[in-house]
Amino acid sequence: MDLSFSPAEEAFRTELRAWLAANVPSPSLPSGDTAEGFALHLEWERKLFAARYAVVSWPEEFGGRDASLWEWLIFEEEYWLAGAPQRVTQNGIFLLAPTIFEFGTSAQQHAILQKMACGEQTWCQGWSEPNAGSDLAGISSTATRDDADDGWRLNGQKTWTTRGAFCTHLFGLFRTDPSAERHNGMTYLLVDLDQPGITVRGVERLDGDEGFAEVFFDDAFVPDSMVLGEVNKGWGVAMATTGSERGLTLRSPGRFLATAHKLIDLAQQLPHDATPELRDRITQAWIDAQAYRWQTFWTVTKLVEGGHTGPESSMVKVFWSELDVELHEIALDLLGPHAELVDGEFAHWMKGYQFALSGPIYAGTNEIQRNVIAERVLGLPRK
Amino acid sequence: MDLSFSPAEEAFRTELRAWLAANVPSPSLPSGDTAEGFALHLEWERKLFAARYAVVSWPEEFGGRDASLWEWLIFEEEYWLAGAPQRVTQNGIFLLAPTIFEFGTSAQQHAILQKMACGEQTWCQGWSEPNAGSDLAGISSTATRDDADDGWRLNGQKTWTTRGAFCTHLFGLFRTDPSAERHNGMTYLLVDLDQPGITVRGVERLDGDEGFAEVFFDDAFVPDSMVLGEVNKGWGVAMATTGSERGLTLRSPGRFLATAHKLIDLAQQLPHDATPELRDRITQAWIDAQAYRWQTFWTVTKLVEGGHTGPESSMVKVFWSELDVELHEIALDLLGPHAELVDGEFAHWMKGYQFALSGPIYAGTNEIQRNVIAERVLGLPRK
Amino acid sequence: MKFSFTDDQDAFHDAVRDLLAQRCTAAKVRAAWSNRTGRTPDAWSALSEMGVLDALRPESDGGLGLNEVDVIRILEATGRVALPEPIVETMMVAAPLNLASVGQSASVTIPESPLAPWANSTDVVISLAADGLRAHAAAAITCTSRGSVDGARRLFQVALDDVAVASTHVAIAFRRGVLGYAAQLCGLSDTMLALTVEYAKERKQFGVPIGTFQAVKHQLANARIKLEFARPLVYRAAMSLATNDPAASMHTSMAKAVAGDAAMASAKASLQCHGAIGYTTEHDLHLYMKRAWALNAAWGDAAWHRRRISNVLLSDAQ
Amino acid sequence: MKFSFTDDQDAFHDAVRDLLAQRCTAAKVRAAWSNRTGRTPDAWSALSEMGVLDALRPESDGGLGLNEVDVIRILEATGRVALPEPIVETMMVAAPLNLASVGQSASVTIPESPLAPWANSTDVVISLAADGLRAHAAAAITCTSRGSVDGARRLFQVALDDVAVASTHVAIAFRRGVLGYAAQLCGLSDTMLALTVEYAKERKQFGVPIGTFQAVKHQLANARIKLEFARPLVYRAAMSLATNDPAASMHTSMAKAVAGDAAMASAKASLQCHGAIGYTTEHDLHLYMKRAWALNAAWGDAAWHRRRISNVLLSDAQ
Repeated sequence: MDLSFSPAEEAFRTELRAWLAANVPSPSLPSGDTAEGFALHLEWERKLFAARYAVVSWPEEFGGRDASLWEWLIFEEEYWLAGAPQRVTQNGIFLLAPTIFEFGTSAQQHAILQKMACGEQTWCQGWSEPNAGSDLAGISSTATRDDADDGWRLNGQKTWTTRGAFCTHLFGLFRTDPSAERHNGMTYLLVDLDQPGITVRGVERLDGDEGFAEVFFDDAFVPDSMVLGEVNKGWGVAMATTGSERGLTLRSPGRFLATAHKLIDLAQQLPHDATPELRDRITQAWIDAQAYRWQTFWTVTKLVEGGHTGPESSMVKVFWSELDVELHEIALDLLGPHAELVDGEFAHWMKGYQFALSGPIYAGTNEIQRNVIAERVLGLPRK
Repeated sequence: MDLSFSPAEEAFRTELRAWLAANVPSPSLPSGDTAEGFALHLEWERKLFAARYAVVSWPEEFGGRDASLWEWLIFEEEYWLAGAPQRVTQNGIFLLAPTIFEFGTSAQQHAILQKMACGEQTWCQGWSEPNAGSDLAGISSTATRDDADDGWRLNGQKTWTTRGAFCTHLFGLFRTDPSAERHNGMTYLLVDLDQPGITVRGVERLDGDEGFAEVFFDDAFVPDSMVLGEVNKGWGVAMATTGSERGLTLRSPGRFLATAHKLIDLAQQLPHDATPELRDRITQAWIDAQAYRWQTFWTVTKLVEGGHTGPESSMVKVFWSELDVELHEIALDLLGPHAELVDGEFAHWMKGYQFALSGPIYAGTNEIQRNVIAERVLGLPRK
Repeated sequence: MKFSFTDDQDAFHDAVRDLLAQRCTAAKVRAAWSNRTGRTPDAWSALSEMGVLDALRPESDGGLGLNEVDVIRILEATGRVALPEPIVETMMVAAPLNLASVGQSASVTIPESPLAPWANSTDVVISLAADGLRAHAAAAITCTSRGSVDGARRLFQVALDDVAVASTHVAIAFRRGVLGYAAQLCGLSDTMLALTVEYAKERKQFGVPIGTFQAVKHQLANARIKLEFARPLVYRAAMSLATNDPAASMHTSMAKAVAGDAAMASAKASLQCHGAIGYTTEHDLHLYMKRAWALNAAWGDAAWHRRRISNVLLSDAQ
Repeated sequence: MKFSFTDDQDAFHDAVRDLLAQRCTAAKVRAAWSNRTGRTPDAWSALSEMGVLDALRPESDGGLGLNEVDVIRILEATGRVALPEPIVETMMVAAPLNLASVGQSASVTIPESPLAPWANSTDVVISLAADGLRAHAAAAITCTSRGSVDGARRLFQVALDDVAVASTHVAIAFRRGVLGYAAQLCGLSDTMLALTVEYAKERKQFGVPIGTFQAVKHQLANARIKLEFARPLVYRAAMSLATNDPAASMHTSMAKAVAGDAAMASAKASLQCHGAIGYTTEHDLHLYMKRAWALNAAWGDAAWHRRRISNVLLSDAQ
């Protein structure tokens, strides 16, 4: 057991910290989930890319630094601690990219990855449909073979597509075998949203931002070159990476460590006897952020040593999503009458609370995750 | 709305309080869930009966005072506040008696009720069986017609029979129609345990007392006169009273008000800065005890005005059982290293904690109650 | 002991409930989010005509001369529809003390917060301060707009001059306001749970309505239990105010604490059971949820009121 | 960064685990409840022979010269079987500081409590006091028996005379003890959850195994999550002690707090999912559950350790 970072890792942290101190925008950018804010965030992404901080863990040829998982965790800790902007590219770089690295052809990798990393292509997810939320296997959007054009014709609708109104591309599952059911007969497609057969309608999210979109497909086209993995085997492609080492990238501990720090700062800012009853909850939330950090280090060590993660990732998702809600609830309790404000110096807490409330819902509701934990970690019977 | 008690009710309270002050045993009796303690508790019950405090809400002819529900609630508040002994007769007087008042023949009422009230007959429940716990309709013990003796022959096994090792009688459901299934074809029988065909085996409970029993039936006999309600309609008899006005008698608010008082006394006893973090939980638990009191007053007013309670009683059961656990958990946290002790001045908290933990399990697990609330109070679909 | 309402009280409540069902639909609340004042003038004028706003004003001053018990469920009904109006401020704080004239509306600030709801469209702004109670003609004060998470609840930071009026009434005015907010929170819980039950019956996943899943059932049952045990404390506190019970301050704090907790729990369970659809502003849930968040925070949140109670209960501590 | 154990550490742990599986079965723990000392001499002597008790004692003094990381999972394994022995006191407190001789057993009291487990059958009784650390020959002290909810954990209130030994070691001895209890609590959680999963697979109600109900699944999942995030903090605290990390005190308090919470949650979920059968002493669950209650309370419960952390984190408060 060695719980210190190497000199190279510490140097990486030091260099990064200095760069962030010099470059993180102040005041903060407006929300990246609005058209105007999205554009400003893409500017920031280009700056990150230029400094080779956009995708530190990727190979150098695609704009990364070949950074280790440890360096990636350091990056995340420093990034969020510095109060740097949200990553509007995240669904591409954190969710699609690992799948492309694993399943994509070399041509796909070269066509997509660097453009994604520098913000030239922005990717949104196309999983959920009106009747396929928690029950993802209920997808009914279709991709029909178009031999004439060597590709596929898409029809149907995707929904709850985060930042779908601003992105250039979408990745998701479509039914390619109409005779198959549930998890079978779906294909993982990479779709250019800028084409005639596609209509994107922004949907206002809880916090007032147009962060969601509905995407309608009316004979839209995807060429064969944009099929990821095998035709009709899309479910496997989509699932294979969820438990992989990059699965931990959705919400790294760095975010919650930073929020816990901010919460303690907030508590210290208030009259010292204002809320003795909240001390215990503040401390527990801070401990939980530490626990997440060390549970991650434990997992990453296993990965680095050649192991892999499995259904344990469901525990991680429940833990961080509920910790995030708790951190913000404590802050709102500390703020008292100021909690409801969405302007002024404390507004980010109510904004953050609303964002945190999406955590137990998206990426598989926590109810689904708890089923997975019970069945696949504990071994309880499915039915 | 009138939230005061009448002069007669206040007089009842005053007289009762004085009687309790003069008569409640000190030091406390040993646990009534041991053979020795049970005998001492029966002595106490006889004393209560002599003073007409054993069953205040019953008609005078059976040893009661014809007390109103309000007086009964006052009785409970004063009784538990005075630190009076547990009621080892409770499964008879609170659970069986209301059923006998509703379904029993006059002969049954006169044969049983007064003997029950004075502790001459002590009654235990015979519902659960090894394969029928939460799923009460899974009962398989049988009562077979014995025309020769004008009665029924019992075979099978009951379990988790509280104080079964000390009681003289048992009430419960037995299958009388072998062709019927689930809720059908059962009969509510009143069984004398002192007969050759019955074997009672005490089972040690979590807290070390022999509070449970297994009861084995091997051609035991029940005469027709001890069938409560109609043959084969026992399920209806058993269920009809659970939602009735007496359904609230299982655990009245008085118990939890008394425990909340004791908790505050305990907190005041400790150094005043010992546990600032626990203040919020102490206060919330105290408020919850108050909330239970007023929710009961609300319900009782409805009953007195001719209404009746329904599935709302499931909310009550979840509420008091989880409040009881919380009250004791806070006490254990206050006690710190003394929490584990089962002797000395604080021992009753660990003893009480163990008892409280049975609350979410017995009388229908809280999981079952929550299903009932969801389906019958909120109207969510069963399947 | 009779812990229930009279037929007259029932009738008054039912009339107001029916009126609000017409005049304060979800569509009208939604419209208020984007109108100038955030308010629903139709509903307000109807309430005024019915005498609701002046229910607690003495009859000699042109009111109905009713008490807190008479109106507590009316306030609950205004919560149930998320009425975007200063009803608590006007009916509970201003009218009983004659701090606004008949027909006038009022906004109120409390010592802990300079935020006055709808202060740019009310006739009077009242400040409750530790040392006194002050009423100001709205025209005479300076309002700075602040954003509430609830888009219909227009907040203003007000700078007030110092004209003490009746310091002995500060405590009673504060309790009435707290009680009013507590009642509204109960009504909001009702609506959120009702919306969610309807959704859970209809929404299917894995081939069945999601309302058949125990995980959904139990979340909603838990919220419903909280509401069941909150409401009686709210009604009890109303009676305490109506009868000048010496423990009225404790009782109103208990009411606000439990009603706030129940509403926060109802909001959280409702959002979770709705899933993504509840996370959009296209669905009505957010109208009620955001009001619940705002009203829980205002006039002392649950933790704040528990602390007041702690200071009485645990006298030797802190 | 390498947050995992070495092959040697794994091998040592596995050997002890296998030994305990033989020598400390549930039946043997149950037997200890009614024997004279509450202990399991077979297991103890085997651990002594393997050198486990003296693992942290310097090699020069006849020990194995290992550190806290080397033994942390061994302590966890002793928790997993609810070993009724003063292993934490002997191995973590007495041996490293040479407060007992090789082969001797020790009992320990802390400033917050005069209760010493198994003090009538150990060779040495050590008291950690604010102003110093004292070791006493067991024969020289007066023991008054006290009852623990855990029948194998024999407690004694000890009256000790005053012979200070090495005050600078009080803090380190305390941390080692806290860490040992934290590790045992993790092991106990493991066992309680494993027992419950087995039961929930087999026990049928309503025609299906109760483990298929979401209400059962989610309760157990919640406890399992707590354990998942507790264990790494326990291992991290072990490393902090092994490397004299300046934050070792924080780390051990965090470990005890989260391990205690996880064990309490595991106990509660396990009992609830077992139902009445778990509420009897005939079922083994209670052996582990009561140990969990006792060890959570001893050496500072979760709330107490969080308070220590609060005092560092929230420096200007209180």
